[in-house]
Amino acid sequence: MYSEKVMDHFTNPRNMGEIENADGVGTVGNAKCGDIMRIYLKVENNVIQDVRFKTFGCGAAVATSSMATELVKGKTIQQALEITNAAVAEALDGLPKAKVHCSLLAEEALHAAIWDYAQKNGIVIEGLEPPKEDIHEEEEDEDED
Amino acid sequence: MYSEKVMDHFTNPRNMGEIENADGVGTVGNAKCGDIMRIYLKVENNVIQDVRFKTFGCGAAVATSSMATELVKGKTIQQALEITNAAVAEALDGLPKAKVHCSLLAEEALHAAIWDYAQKNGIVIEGLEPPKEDIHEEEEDEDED
Amino acid sequence: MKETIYLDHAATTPVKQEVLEAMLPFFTESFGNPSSIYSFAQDSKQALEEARETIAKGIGALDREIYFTGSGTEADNWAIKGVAESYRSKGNHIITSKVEHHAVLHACEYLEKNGFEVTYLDVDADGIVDLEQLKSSIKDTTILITIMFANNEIGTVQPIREIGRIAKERGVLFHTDAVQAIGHVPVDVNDLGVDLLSISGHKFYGPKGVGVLYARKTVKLKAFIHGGGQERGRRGGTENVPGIVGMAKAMELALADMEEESARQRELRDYVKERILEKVPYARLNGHPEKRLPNNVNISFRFIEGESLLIMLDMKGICASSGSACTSGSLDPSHVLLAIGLPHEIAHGSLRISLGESSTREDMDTLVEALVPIVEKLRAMSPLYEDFVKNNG
Amino acid sequence: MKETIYLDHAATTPVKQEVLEAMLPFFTESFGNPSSIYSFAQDSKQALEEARETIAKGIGALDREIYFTGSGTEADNWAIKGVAESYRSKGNHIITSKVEHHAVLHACEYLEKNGFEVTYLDVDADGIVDLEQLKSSIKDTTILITIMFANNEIGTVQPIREIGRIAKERGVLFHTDAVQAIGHVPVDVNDLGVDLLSISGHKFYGPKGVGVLYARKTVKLKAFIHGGGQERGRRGGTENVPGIVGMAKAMELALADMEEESARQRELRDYVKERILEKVPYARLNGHPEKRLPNNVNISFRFIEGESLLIMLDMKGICASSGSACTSGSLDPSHVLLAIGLPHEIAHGSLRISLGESSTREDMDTLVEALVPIVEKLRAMSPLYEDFVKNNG
Ligand SMILES: Cc1ncc(COP(=O)(O)O)c(C=O)c1O
Ligand SMILES: Cc1ncc(COP(=O)(O)O)c(C=O)c1O
Repeated sequence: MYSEKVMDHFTNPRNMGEIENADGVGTVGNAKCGDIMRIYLKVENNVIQDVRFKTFGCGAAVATSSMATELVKGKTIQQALEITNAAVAEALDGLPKAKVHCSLLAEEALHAAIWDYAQKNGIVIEGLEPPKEDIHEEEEDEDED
Repeated sequence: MYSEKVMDHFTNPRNMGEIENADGVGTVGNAKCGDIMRIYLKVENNVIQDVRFKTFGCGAAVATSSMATELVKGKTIQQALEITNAAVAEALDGLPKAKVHCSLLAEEALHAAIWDYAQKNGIVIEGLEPPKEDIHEEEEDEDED
Repeated sequence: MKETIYLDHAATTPVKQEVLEAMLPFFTESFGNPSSIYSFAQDSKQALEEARETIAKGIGALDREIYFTGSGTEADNWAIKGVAESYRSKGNHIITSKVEHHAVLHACEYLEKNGFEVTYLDVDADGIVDLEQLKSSIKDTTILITIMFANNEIGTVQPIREIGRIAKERGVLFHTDAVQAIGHVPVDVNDLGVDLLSISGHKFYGPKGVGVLYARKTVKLKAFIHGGGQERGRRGGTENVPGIVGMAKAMELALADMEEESARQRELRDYVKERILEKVPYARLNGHPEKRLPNNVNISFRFIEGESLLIMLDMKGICASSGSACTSGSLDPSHVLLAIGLPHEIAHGSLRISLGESSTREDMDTLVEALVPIVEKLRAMSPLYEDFVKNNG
Repeated sequence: MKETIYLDHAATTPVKQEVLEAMLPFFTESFGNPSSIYSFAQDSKQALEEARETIAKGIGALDREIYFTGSGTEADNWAIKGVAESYRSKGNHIITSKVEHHAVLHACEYLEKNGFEVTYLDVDADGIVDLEQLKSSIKDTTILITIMFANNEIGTVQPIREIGRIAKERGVLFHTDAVQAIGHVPVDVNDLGVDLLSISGHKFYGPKGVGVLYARKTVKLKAFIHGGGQERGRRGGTENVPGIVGMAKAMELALADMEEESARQRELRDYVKERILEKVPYARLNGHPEKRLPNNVNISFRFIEGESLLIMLDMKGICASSGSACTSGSLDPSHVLLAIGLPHEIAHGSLRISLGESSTREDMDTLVEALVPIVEKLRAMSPLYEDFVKNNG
């Protein structure tokens, strides 16, 4: 079902954990849908020095969180914001169709953490929107054609 | 499907054939339903001296004709009229449910031949009715319960 | 005991050894439910999807257009009732023919009781549907044409491509019951313009109890059997993995040597038909002489009844079939034989033999040898023959 | 590769060797169509009728009350839609429960779209339907009560006899989906007052793709799949003889040692349940503690999600199941777990293990040993656990 990369990131998640006194924390998703992601950021000079995550969710949710943190580590905030859910999925050698929403969740969690960082530091980042309440709203998965 | 007796009478039908100048001939059934039986009688002093049949129909139709002729041979007309379709079926060790109508046909063919004999000789036999046009009319086989 | 000569392949076929072998692991070893997520169930899931691919390829369809069912009958019911339900807002008229299998006819009759209007097209003396009547029957409310690919009794193959063209021109969906055609004649849904198509595994050396409904991706297909999310949410029920794998294997094998094998059977078919018509008077071939399944011979013998004939052949070890009502316990003979214009008594006296991969020329000779005296014997018993001889002698 | 510990018998079971052996002759040798009249087909016909007898006897029914289907799902659909159609003139109200299998729920929802009214009974925290609500829901227009025998997720066994009594008193037909019950608990249709009952072969070591609908002879049962005259004209389609023979054999074997084997599994069930609840904090048993299938354990682990749990168990060679939506690609967790009142996040973290004849005490120990560190690992990753610890620590 999952690619080897997904399984690797699921079983050996990178950057799993918390950051005490993080510069930014974002939590997205909800328990109703079965996945919640939280991302912690340590930012210095606009660069993501450290990043950690915690995830309640399926294998893909864990793996996308792990991959997303890998992709943004050491990047500037602007670079981090350019990383799309598609990039996360691609870096994992793809996701099953039903699991694409997990990669979206990872993107949203990252944005939420950056938003928090920006809020706390009075920075305005163009194009960055406040985290949505429930990122699943827009999706409907039935393949009626 | 069929009892051994039915198979025996089907493969070695007794009294199959015609009687020239028969004293009574009866033909019943119709091609629509897939069976037609004809019985020939030779009657002397109210006794059935000889009896023959021809049948277009299924295995059960042939066997019941054969058995019916066996049962009436040497009997008086009155005795012959007492032989019911159930008796024919029983003598054959039973018939599949869907084939019971064949035994009815044999009874009817016999009655038709006796009717013909009676007509030709100006005899009135109490209770004997003229042959029906189609003996299948009254039956309906669906087992809706 | 004498050997059995099985000449009833249109009724059912044995499962081929290779097919059975392909099925076996999925009963006892790789028995996982394809919907399960653990790796143990991946074998079943993969086998299921490979089977889907094989079957899709076999009829020129996409994988996602293949839906597994529990029989050819279910596929027919689903196609017809499913389209009826989905397209009811567009219209309530369905066109079929008088020679369809009961799976189609009875599904149509059911719909008639539920507010649908059904036109039953006539067929000509060879069993071919009347295309002019088809064209003139289509109206604004027509939502479906369902015409079988090849007839199970008389073997006549319908002009499917022409029907497909007419259906497309008029914007009407076209379903064909291809249960008897698969493995005998080429079937390509796009080439033929078919929108829905039914298949049954046990007619081409696959297992019983498994079938396929092909539905073009543009067809709005509602579920007929509601349940779990199997078959893309359109047919609930744990998938019959061994059965599906067997059916796919059987189709693969059947298609691999179809051209050759069909040619071989066609030759045997024509040989036995000629021999019978030559040796037995008052006999006629039913169905189209050329546009027919390579394995089907259907002959009516006047003055005799089919069941007696079958029993006597059975006693010689020959398995065949008949359109006589007596074989089914009902009273009316085959609706197909009546539709091609046979009078009742001739319809009752029909014999269908359907050849298979095991059939040989010797089998044909054995059949003819057995048949001739049986027909004679039954005619000698027949009051119809007696009358005929008296009137014509 | 490590050995697989299969603990998902509620999803499907392997076909037993004896069952497969009973089936084999009907694929390649005695492959005749049971409807054919020649003696070669008598083996199939006889096997079919013997299977019918075995199954009838197994549930205390008459032979003629047994109808073979292509799955448990088909049986459920037939029972519900069939009764709906036949009794529509009497009324349009159906009563079911919130914890039924999708085969029942989706059939009911289909009927709702077609003019029927359906009441979905609540269940209590253990998953038992509310009998008072049942009684008060019955009205003049109620034609059917359909309540499952035993739940496939949480194992709760419903008070079938009481429901049967209520149905009888009120003159309403009673259908029960006994797919999970057969072979585990005694089922006698007369004793229980059941009018219709569904069975699926692959849940008790029989083959996939074959099921049974029992319908009491007084029930007006219309065909659902229209076609040939099979199953007394009520279910068209060439009979799946090997499948049916296998299912009957499997039932025979399952019933033969049911008492013993159920007791054995019940003990294992309670053992493993105790051990898990003892070793893993923040865990709860779902379903009724006693009124449950002997082979079902369903436990929710707070703060973690089911699919991750299953994948990690799978990596240890353990096959299990979950009520988490993530296993099915949908977003809502099991309707059953929600119906017993679990909040979403707890429902997502459930694990179902279902034991079978191959299950041993070592398997239970292996499971527990594997489970403890997995739950710990997943909790360490969980933001929900983090919050919980912070708020309660
Ligand atoms: C309670 C219940 N009903 C119905 C079914 C459907 O059975 P099948 O998948 O054989 O159609 C299942 C199993 O999937 C079940 O557990
Ligand atoms: C033309 C045709 N359609 C449908 C069917 C039904 O197939 P099944 O018996 O597998 O349901 C058959 C065979 O019985 C058939 O010959």
